[in-house]
Amino acid sequence: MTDAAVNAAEYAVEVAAVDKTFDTRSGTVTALEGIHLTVAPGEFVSLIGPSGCGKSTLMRLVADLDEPTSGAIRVFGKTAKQARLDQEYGIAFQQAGLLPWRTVAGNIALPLELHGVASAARRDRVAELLDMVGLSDFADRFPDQLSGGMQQRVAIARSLAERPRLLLMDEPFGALDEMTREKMQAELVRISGETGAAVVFVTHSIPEAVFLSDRVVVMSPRPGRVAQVVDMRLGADVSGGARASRDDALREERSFFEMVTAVREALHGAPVAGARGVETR
Amino acid sequence: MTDAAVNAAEYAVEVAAVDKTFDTRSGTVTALEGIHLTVAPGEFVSLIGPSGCGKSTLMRLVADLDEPTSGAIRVFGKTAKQARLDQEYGIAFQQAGLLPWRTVAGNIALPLELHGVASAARRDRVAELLDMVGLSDFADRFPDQLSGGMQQRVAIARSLAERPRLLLMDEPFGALDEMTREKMQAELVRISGETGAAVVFVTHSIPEAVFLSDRVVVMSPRPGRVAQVVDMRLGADVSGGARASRDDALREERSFFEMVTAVREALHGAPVAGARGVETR
Amino acid sequence: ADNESRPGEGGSGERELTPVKLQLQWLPQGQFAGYFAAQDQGFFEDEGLEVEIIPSGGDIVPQDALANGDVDYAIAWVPKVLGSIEQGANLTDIAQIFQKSGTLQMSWADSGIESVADFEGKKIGSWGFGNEWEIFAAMAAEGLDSTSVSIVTQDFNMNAFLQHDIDAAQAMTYNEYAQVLETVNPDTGELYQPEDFNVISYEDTEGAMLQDAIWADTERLESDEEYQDTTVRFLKAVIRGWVFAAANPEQASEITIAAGSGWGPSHELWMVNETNKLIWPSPDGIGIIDEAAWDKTVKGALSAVNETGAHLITEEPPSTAWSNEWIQKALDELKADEPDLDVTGADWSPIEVELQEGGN
Amino acid sequence: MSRGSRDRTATSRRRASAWLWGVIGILALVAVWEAYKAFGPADGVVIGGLRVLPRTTDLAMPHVWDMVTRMAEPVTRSPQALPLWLVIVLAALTTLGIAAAGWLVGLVVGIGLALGMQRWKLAEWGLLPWIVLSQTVPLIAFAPVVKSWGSRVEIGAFEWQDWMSVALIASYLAFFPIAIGALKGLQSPDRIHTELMQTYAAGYWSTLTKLRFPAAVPYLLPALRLGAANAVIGAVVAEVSTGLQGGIGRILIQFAGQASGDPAKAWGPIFGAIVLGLVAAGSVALLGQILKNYRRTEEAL
Amino acid sequence: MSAQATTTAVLAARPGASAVARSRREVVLRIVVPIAVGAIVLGVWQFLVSVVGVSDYLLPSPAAIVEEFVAYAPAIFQAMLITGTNALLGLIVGSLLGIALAALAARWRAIDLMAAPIVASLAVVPIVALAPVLNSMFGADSQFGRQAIAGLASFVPVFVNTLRGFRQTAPVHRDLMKAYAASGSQVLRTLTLPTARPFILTGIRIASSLAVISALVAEYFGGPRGGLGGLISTSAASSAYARAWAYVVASIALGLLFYLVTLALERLVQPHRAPKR
Ligand SMILES: Nc1ncnc2c1ncn2[C@@H]1O[C@H](COP(=O)(O)OP(=O)(O)OP(=O)(O)O)[C@@H](O)[C@H]1O
Ligand SMILES: Nc1ncnc2c1ncn2[C@@H]1O[C@H](COP(=O)(O)OP(=O)(O)OP(=O)(O)O)[C@@H](O)[C@H]1O
Ligand SMILES: Cc1ncc(C[n+]2csc(CCO)c2C)c(N)n1
Ligand SMILES: [Mg+2]
Ligand SMILES: [Mg+2]
Repeated sequence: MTDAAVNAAEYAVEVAAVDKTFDTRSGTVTALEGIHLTVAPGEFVSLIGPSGCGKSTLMRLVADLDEPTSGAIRVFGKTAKQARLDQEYGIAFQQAGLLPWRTVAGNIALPLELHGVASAARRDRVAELLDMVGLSDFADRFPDQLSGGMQQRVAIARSLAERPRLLLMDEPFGALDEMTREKMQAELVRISGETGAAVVFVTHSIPEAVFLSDRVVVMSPRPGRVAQVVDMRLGADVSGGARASRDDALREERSFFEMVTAVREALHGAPVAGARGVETR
Repeated sequence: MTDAAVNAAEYAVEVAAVDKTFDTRSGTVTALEGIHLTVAPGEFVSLIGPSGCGKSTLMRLVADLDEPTSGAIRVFGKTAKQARLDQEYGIAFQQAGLLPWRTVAGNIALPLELHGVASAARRDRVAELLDMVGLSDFADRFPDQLSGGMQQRVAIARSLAERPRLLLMDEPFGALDEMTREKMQAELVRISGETGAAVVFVTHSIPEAVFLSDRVVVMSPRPGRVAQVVDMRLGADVSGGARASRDDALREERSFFEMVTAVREALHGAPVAGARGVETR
Repeated sequence: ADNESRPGEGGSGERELTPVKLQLQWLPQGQFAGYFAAQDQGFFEDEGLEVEIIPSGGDIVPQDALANGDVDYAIAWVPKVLGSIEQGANLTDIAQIFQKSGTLQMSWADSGIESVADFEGKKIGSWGFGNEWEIFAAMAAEGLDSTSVSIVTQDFNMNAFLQHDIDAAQAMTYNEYAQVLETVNPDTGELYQPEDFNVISYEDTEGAMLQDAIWADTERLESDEEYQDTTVRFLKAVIRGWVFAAANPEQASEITIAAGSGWGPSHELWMVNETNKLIWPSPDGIGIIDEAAWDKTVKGALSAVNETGAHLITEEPPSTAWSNEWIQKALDELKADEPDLDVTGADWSPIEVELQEGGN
Repeated sequence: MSRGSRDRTATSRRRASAWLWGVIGILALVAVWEAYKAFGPADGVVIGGLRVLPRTTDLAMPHVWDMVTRMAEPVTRSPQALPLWLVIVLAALTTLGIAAAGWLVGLVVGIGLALGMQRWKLAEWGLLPWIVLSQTVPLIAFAPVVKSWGSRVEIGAFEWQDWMSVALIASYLAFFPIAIGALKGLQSPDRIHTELMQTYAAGYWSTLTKLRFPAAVPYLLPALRLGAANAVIGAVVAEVSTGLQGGIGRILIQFAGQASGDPAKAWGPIFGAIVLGLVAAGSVALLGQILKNYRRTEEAL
Repeated sequence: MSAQATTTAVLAARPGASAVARSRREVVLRIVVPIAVGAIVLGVWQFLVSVVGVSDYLLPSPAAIVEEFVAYAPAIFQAMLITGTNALLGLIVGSLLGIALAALAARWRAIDLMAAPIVASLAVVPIVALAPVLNSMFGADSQFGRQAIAGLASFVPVFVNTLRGFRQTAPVHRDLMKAYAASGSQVLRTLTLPTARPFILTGIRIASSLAVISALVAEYFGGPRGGLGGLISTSAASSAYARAWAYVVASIALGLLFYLVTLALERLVQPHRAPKR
C-alpha cells in the first residue's frame, strides 16, 4: 500500500495482496491467497471459478461483510468499512433475499427507509425502480407470489435503490432457468449501462460472464487465486476496453464463441483434454 | 392409437396425441396439448423449453406419476402403468432425492431391496454401480457428506440399479455448477453408452442438450406443444442418427456451436431479435 | 351366633377367607387407626375376612367407589353421602363410628371471630370436597347466607391461615389443629400455643354433622345373605380394632405408621388420641347411630346452600339411609363371645400427647 | 482421524461449558432466592392489593440450605424412618415405572392415530380437532372414572391394578404430542421421495417402513420427549388424584400437608418430580443418540 | 395402490370436479366431519345411558349434562370468567416474559445456557407440585397463585419457540442488514422480530390452552372458590357428576375459545403468510 494508495481514488475497487483464511473445526482453510484486483469506475468485471474457489469470499470482503486476514481493500479510495457505512455499494446475492413479509415495493424501499429517506421521495424512487425492472404492476405483491426471475429483479432494483457507484452481485441469476437468465442478463446490461455503475459479478456460467463483462477474472481452486484475467473482445467493434453493444444477437456471433472458448480454457488451466473426472471434495 | 399400436413394441416410449390439463383454483390450465413423440430403444432424447412449458409434466406422464387427460402413452409397448409396475424405467429428478438416513450404498440398494433382490446379489450390484459412477470409496458415507455432484451421481446409480431399458431424467444437473455439470454430462454419456438404455432428458441448458442428445425436442410455452425436433449433427462424422463420440473437445467444435444456435433459434421461435422480455408468470 | 358353622374357626390357617375391600376417605393416618389395628391384630382374619384397605386420593369419592361396586364398604362423612344418595346412590350407614363432629374453625385470638355469627364478611377457609357443608349449615342456622362470606379453598396445610390469608380456617381436631400447634411462632421462637387461637367447634353449633361412618350397599344388604353375614363379621372386627386403639393408642399409632402413614410418631399419636375422643364414650355401644344426631345432620344438610345456589340435598333421605341392625347384631355377638370387651368406652380416658415441632 | 478426535474434544469442551453455564444459572437462581429472602419484605411486595413478589418468611420461602439439609435428615422421628432423599428416590422410581408404562401406551395409541390420520384424510379431519380438544379436559375430572372402570376389568388371570389406572391417565397426556408429532413426521416426506417410491411400485407398507417412518424420526423424537415429560406429569397428577400409594405424587401431597411445621420438607418431592421429568425426557434423548442417522437433516428443521 | 395415491385419490375425489368445487368441498368436509364425529360419539354415549342402561349415576348422559348446564348457566359463566381471567393474565404475562427472556438468550449465549436447566425444569414440573408452594408464597386469598401458574405454563412454550424464531434469520438477510449498515434496533425491528413473529405466535397458541388447563387445575390446590376447577371438584365430591361434567364442558369451551382467539390473532398480526420453508 505504498504508491497504489495514492491513486486509489481512481478505482472503484482495489484489492491489494489479500489473503483470507478461515479457522474451522478441522483446521485452517485458506480461501484466498495473494489476490490483486482492481475495478475501474463503470467497469463490469466478472469472477468465475470452480465451486469453493473463494469468489463469494472475495465479494464479501469488498462488501465488508468479512475482513481479510491480510492485505488491504479500498472502495472508491475508502476502507471497505467506511465504504459500507457510506453506502457506496449496492449488493445482490444468489438468493434474492427478499423479506417475505414485505411487498415488492416495501422490499425495494427497505434501504431507503433504513437511511431515513423521506416517505414521498421514497415513493418516487421506488416507482422509478419498479419501472426500471418492469415490475410496476407488481408493487403490492408479496415475494412468494412472484416467479424466481421476478424476485431477482426486485433484488436488483433494491440494490440500485440508492444509486450506488458500485454493484456487487454474487451469482444473482444462479437459480434461474436459462431463458429467464438470458432475459435478466440483457436487462442487467441495460441497467448497468443506464446507471453507469461499476459491477463486480460472480457467476458459474461462462456464457454469462462473457456476455456481460468487460473483463473476466478466472480463479483457480483452493487456495483461491487469480488464475487469469481475460479481456472481453466482442461484437462488431472489437476495440479493447470499451464495452461493445450487447444484445441477443451477440450470443450467436463468432467472437462470442471464441471468448467462451478462451474463458473455458483459462478455467480448465489448459486446452481441454477429454476428461473423466472423479470428483473429490 | 390405431396402427401405431401395432408397432408400439418397437419404441421405448410412444406418446400419441397426449393432452394434459390441470384444474386449479384460477381455472383450468392446459399444460400439454397434442403431444406426439417417440423414443427409440437406446436413443438419447432431450426435452428443452421455457419454464412451465410442460417438460416435467410430460416426463411424469411417461413415468405414470400422473395420467394424461387424453391420448395414450406406451412404454415398450405396455401401458405406462404396466411399465411402472414392471419397473421398465429408472428415474432421476432435479434434486438427487436421496434418503438422508441411508448410506450411499443403502440408497442405491433401495429399489433392489424393495423388489426383493437377495442380499448377496444386491451387494454385488451395488458395488458394480458404485464403481460405474466412481464412488466406490464413498459407499458408507451419508448423502450430507457428499457434494452436490456426488449426490447426483448416486441418484443416477440408483436409477440404473435394475438395468432399466429406459432412463427418465428431469433436470438432473440443474443444481450443479457449470464445471461439475460438464463432468457429469461426460459421465452420463459414458454410462448411457455402456448400458445402452434409451434416455429422456429434461434440461434448460442448450449446450447440455446439444452435447448429450441424438435429438432435441424443443417445446413451446403454454400450452406446451412440440415446437420443433432438432436432430443433432455433431462431431467429426456428421452422419445422421448414429451418435458421435462426445468428449470435451466437442464443446469447442464449430458443429457444436452451430447446433447450439439451431436449438436457440428453435427455442426463440425465430432468428433472435434483441429482447426485452417482461416476464409474466 | 353359630361360630362353629364357619369353616376352620380356631385359626387353622387353611380356611377360605372372604375377600373384602374397604375404601377409606383419605391417606392412611390415625383417623383410621381402628381399621389398621383390626388388620394388624388379625381381627379380620379371625372373622374369616381378608380385608384390603384402600386409601383415597384427592378425587376418589369413597361413597361413589362403593356405589359403583368397586369396594364392599366405605368410610365417609354422612352429609357427603346424603348428597350422593340424592343423586342416586343406594347406600346405608351401617355404623356411625364417630359420634361427634371433629371439625373446628380456628381463627387468631385477636381476630374477634368467636362464633359462627362473626363469620360475616370474613374470608372463611374450607377444603371443599364436601367439607364445606358444615360451615354453610352452621351459617344458615345463624341466618347467614353463604354469599355473605368469601370462601377460600384451603390446601393440605395451614399456611394460608398462618399467613393470615384466611380469617378462619377449617381444621380437624385430630390433624390440622395439631399442625398449627407443631409450628414455630416466629415471634416467640416457640411452638404456637392453644391460647393464640380462637377455636369454634362445629360440634357446639347447629351445623354439626355426623362424620366417619361405615357405609354399605343397600341392595346387597337387603338381598345378599352372604353380604349380610360378611357385614356383621366385618363390623365385629372393626369394633375390636377400635377397642384396641382405645386401649393401646401408642401401639395403634405405630401400626398406622407401619400401614403407610407419613406422619411422625407424635402427630400420629395425637391423631389416634383425638380420634378416640370423637368415638368414645359411646354409651349405646360403638357405631350405634344416634337418631337425634342423624336428624340434626339431615336438618343441617337440608338448610345448607353453597355460593352457586346449589343445595346439598333438597329432600329427606330415604329410610334405608341408615340402619342400626347390623352394628347391633355385631355388638350382640361380641358381647356373647367376649363379655369383657368394653364396647362403650365407659372406662376410657384420653392420654396426654406432647406435640413435636414439624409433626415429624 | 485427527479431525475426528479434534471434533470430539471441541464438542466435549462445548458440552462442558454448557454444563458450567447451566450450573451457574442454577446458582444464580439460588442467589436471587436468598438475596430476595434476605432483603425482601416479609409480607412480599404488594401493589394495588396484588402481591406481585412473594413473602419471604421461612414458611413461604425456606432457605435453600434448609431444603438441602432437610433431604439428608430422616423423614420422621420414627426410629425406622429413612432419610428424606431416599424416600423421594424410591417414590420417584415407582412413578418412573408407571410413567414408562403410560408412555408406552401413549406411544402405541399416538402412532396408531397418526397412521390412521396419515392414511385417510377424512380421519385426519374428523379426529385431529378432537385430539387437540381432548387436552383441554382436566385430567382430574375423569381420573376417578378411570380408576372405577378399571377396577371392573378382570379377564381370566389378569386383574386390573390401581397403578394401571394411573398409567392409563398418564398415557392420556403422553399420547397427544406423539400423535401430533408422528402425524407431522409421517406426512413429512417430500413429494420427490413419495413419487420415487411410486416409481418403484412400492406398496403402503414398504413405503411406510422404508420412507415414512425413517423420515418421521426427527419429528418423532421431540414428540416422544414431550410425551415422556407429559407421562411423568400425568402419572404424578393421577397418583394425587386416585390416591395411589408409593409414588412421588403421594408424598407430594403428604409432605405438602406437613409444610406448616416443616416447610423445607415439602420442597423435596418437588425437586424429585423435576429430576424425574428430566430423567424421563433425557432417556428419550438417549434414544435419539441411537437413531442419530435418521436425524441427519435435523439442522434444517 | 400406494399410500400416496390413495391420499391424493381422496383429495381429488371425482377427477371431473373443478378445483374450486373441490376446495370448497374440502372446507365443508373439514367442518362437517369433526362435527359428525362428535355427534356420533355423543349419540353412542346417550344410547349407552338411556337404552343400554349404563347407570346415569356412573356416567351422566349428554342430555343430563346439558340440563345441568342450562340450570347452572349463570354460575358456569361466572366461573368461566374467573378462570378465564386468571388464564388470560397468566398467558399475557408469561408470554411477555418468555419473549423478553428469549430475546436476551438469543443475544447472549451465556443467558441461554444459564436459563436452559431452569426452563427444562419448568417444562417438566407438574402443576400439582408447584401449586401449594406458590399459594404459600403469594397468598391463598388471591388469584395470584393461579395466575402465576398459568404464567409459568405459558412461559415455557413461548420462550422455546421465540428463541427458535430469533435464530431463524437467514444469513442472506443478516448480510443485507450489515451491508445497509443498519443499527441494532433497526435490525431488530425490520428483520429479527418479523422473522420470529410466526414462531412467537405458534408459542402463544400452544400456551393458550396450557394456560387455561393450568389455571383450572391450580384451583384444586387452594385459593378463592368460584372458578371452574373448584366447582368441578365440589360437584364431583357430592356425586353431582352431571353438574361436574357441565363445568368440564365449560372448561373445554374456554380452552377452545383461547385457542381460537390466538388463532385469530395470528391471522390478524400476520395477514400475509409466506409458505412454510
Ligand atoms: N465462514 C466460513 N468458514 C469456514 N470456511 C469458509 C467460510 N466461508 C467460506 N469458507 C471456505 O472458503 C472457501 C471459499 O468459499 P466461497 O464460498 O468463497 O467459494 P465460492 O467460490 O463462492 O464457491 P461457490 O461457487 O460454491 O459459491 C471454501 O472452501 C469454503 O469452504
Ligand atoms: N399439479 C399441478 N396442478 C396444477 N398445475 C400444474 C400442476 N403441475 C404442473 N402444473 C402446471 O402445468 C404447467 C407445466 O408445468 P411443468 O412443471 O411440467 O413445467 P416445466 O416445463 O417442467 O417447467 P420447469 O422448467 O420450470 O420445470 C405449468 O404451467 C404448471 O403451473
Ligand atoms: C383433597 C382433600 N380432601 C379433603 C381434605 C380435608 N379432609 C377432610 S377429611 C380429612 C381427613 C382428616 O385429616 C381431611 C384431611 C383435604 N385436606 N384434601
Ligand atoms: Mg459462492
Ligand atoms: Mg420441470
